[in-house]
Amino acid sequence: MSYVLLHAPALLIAIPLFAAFLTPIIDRFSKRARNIFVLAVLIIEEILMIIFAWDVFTNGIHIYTMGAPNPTSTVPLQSAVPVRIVLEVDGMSAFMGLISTTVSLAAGFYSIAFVRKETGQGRYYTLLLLMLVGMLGMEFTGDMFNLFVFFEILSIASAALVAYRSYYGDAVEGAFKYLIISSIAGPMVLFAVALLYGEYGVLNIAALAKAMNSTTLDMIALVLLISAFAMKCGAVPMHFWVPDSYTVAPASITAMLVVASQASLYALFRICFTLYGNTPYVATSGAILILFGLLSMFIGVTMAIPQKDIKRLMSYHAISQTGYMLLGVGAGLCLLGNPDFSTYGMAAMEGGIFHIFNHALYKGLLFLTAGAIFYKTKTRNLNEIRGLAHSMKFTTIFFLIGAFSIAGLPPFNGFASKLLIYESVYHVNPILSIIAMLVSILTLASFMKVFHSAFMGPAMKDVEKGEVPKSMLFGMIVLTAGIILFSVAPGWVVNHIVHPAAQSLANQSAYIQAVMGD
Amino acid sequence: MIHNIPYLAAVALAIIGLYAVLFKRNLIKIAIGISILESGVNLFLITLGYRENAVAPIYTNLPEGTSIPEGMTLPVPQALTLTSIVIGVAVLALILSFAVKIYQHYGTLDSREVRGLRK
Amino acid sequence: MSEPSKIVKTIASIIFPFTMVFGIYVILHGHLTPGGGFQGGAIVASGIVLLLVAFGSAEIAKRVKESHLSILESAGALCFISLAFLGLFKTFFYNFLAGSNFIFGRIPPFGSNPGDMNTGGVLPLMNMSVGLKVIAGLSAIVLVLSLFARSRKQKKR
Amino acid sequence: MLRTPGGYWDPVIWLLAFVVAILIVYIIRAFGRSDYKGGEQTKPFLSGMEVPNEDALHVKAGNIYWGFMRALEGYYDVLRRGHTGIINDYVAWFVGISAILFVVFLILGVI
Repeated sequence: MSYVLLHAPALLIAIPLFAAFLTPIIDRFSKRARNIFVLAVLIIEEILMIIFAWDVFTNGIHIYTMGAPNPTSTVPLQSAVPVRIVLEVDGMSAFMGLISTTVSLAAGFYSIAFVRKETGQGRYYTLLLLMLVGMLGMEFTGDMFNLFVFFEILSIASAALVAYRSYYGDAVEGAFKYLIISSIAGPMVLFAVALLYGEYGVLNIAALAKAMNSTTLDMIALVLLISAFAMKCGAVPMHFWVPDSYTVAPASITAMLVVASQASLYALFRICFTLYGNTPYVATSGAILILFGLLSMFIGVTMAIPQKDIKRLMSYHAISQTGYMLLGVGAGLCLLGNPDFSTYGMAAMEGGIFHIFNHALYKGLLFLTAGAIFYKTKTRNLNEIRGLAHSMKFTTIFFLIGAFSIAGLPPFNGFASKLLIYESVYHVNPILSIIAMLVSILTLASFMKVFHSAFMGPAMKDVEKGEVPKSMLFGMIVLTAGIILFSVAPGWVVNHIVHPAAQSLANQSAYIQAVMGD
Repeated sequence: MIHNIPYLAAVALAIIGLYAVLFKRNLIKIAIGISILESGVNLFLITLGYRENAVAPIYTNLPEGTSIPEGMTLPVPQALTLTSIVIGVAVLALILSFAVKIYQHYGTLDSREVRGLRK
Repeated sequence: MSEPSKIVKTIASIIFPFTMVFGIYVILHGHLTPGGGFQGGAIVASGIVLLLVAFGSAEIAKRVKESHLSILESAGALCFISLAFLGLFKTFFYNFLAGSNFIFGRIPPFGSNPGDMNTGGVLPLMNMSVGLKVIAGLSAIVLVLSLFARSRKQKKR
Repeated sequence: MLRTPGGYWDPVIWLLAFVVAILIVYIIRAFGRSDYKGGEQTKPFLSGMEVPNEDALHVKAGNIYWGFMRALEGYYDVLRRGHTGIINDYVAWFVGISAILFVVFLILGVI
């Protein structure tokens, strides 16, 4: 067991990578074997991640040095800085890894029936696993350049999957926009990494954070990194690609794209908190994150209300909910180093980080229900669908749970994280928490619109009766179980999972010490 | 001054690339712009590792009298550049294949007309 | 598009073997000289592109199937990751062959040397698997893109 | 139980309160006449006009919140004009935001 835990950071990234390239070979022999293989890999990932995350939450940071004689020997004998590729998993990384594996598991189950009629399924599962590799890589890496590499792997795999149903013209269009946006963001990140490398001669995040002395070049790198990652996590006013690509992707992939955006969000937080944690830019970047958060929340939700396409409506909500995370964690970043941090700042960060997990669960669930509706009716237009509650009882229940949770109605988990954000952000500025509550009300309003028009009313005549296939239901059950678990025990979750994550994000010196030794 | 020319060239390439992405309406030209932008960043990386009168950091048939490692260029930026080029190839191939598909569906490559997803 | 002339076809057939040999040389000597899996693979793939230009995509598509290329590509990637997994008794990606006096196991002399193929540990093996992947991948990309363009032309007619 | 800076949140207590509220509602309902089976009063009433069939009564998604959107027409016009759907504009927003962030950091760095 200790052997597996020691190698877990590398194994978690390597197993899906290996499986991704094995999938097309198995696909040639048997479709059924391929499905079982992919699901087995996703389940192994989930179990390994839970065990590993529990170890990280209780025992602290895990370090893994690739290719070294010993996984923990980060700094070689003759050198003063780490030159090897280092994976560094702290509470926040493990927390994000848990989200990624959970949602991929649900998306994997859902896909079995959802894409059964399509061609090229071997490639679909290859790219699905590569997306998981990209996300876990971004979250576990302790190295700026590998952050860029995994960022690009994630972008390429996601773009190819968005265009999976390429017989729809708009699917290719959405994928094209997504890819152009990521391939602009990618070189900008690389440019920032090159600036940092040229200045300090190292690529390791911990070594860079230790050497950081806040020159103008560092400032330019920070600007490039913040704007590139903020664009990739869908912050207003750089959110235009989000509805375009989320709408046209297959529903299981849209759920994955939500988590992929959150991997960029993680990179944004990691850079602001850890890389630039002891520079004078902290308060300014915190204020910028709060501003992005406010804009995202408000514009996202108001753009969602008039939408007629069910998935487009939900993708505007994804933008809006990302605003809550930016607001909560940005408030924590603003208060970093303040005496108030231990009370309100920490609570704000806990709220924002808890919201990341909640968002992945309920938004993933909502996108999967939207996919179930599309599977039955072959349309996403809300004007054309009605009365689905007559035949799709389980989907209706799942949709209601997701909708109540996203709207922050008690007793669901969305309420718990939003409550933390409202209360703590109120001490930064009361206006912030008033806007946050208003956005929550508008969210409820627009989901009532979806519920009324899609599920209520007389049944549709030209739609075959019955529920969606079992594998799709099971994918939704995985996420619903997560929502119910988090709803019933928010205190336990915050104390044992969210608090270590927030703590490790705020504690820059521990992150540096784990790699640099002293 | 003469040492700064590669940096200026890198920034100029990046700006040309961004210009193409911002103002050219043809999807293929946007792909070309992204390619130029990537070349600018790659040139910047390579320039970071350059030392004057230095040779490639390879021991095979190293010229006699080269001081190790002062007489060699830095190998790390070159490795980074190579990785970035590989990623660039993959991105470019994907963009071009999307452009072909878009042309099949929409019958145009004008970015002002490729917006069926608006609203 | 008219058929390329006989000169193009003849020159392409003459140059193709040399391109192959050069590409494979770059792959095999990746741990000694500038080059490696990606560069060599790109050279070999450019040889295949040369054939594609000279003889037309239909002719090539008859002999090389895209599905076979993607299997080859997966095989290359699998070899690479398997080599990384084999180092797992110490760490992932551990170079277990270097200094073992087994294949590619000699320790290279420090400083200037004429180059010894039998060094580098798993690096030459990884170069080969990356080379395989890049050859298959780039050829598949070019082949598919050219077939795309052809299918469109037929639709127009 | 989740401790927040100003108090606490416990879904179990909330659920208990919810169950109690439902019990009270049920008790009040039990005071009603059990022999009442509905009739004229439970039918939809449309100012005395004839009630159309169920299909026509269903409000379509495009018509929900019509008044809300009408009231905020100016705001939505500005937003709609921003969402052009042209890829060049998407990149322009990115470049513009980067430039603004640069200026912000430059000013705050000088101070």
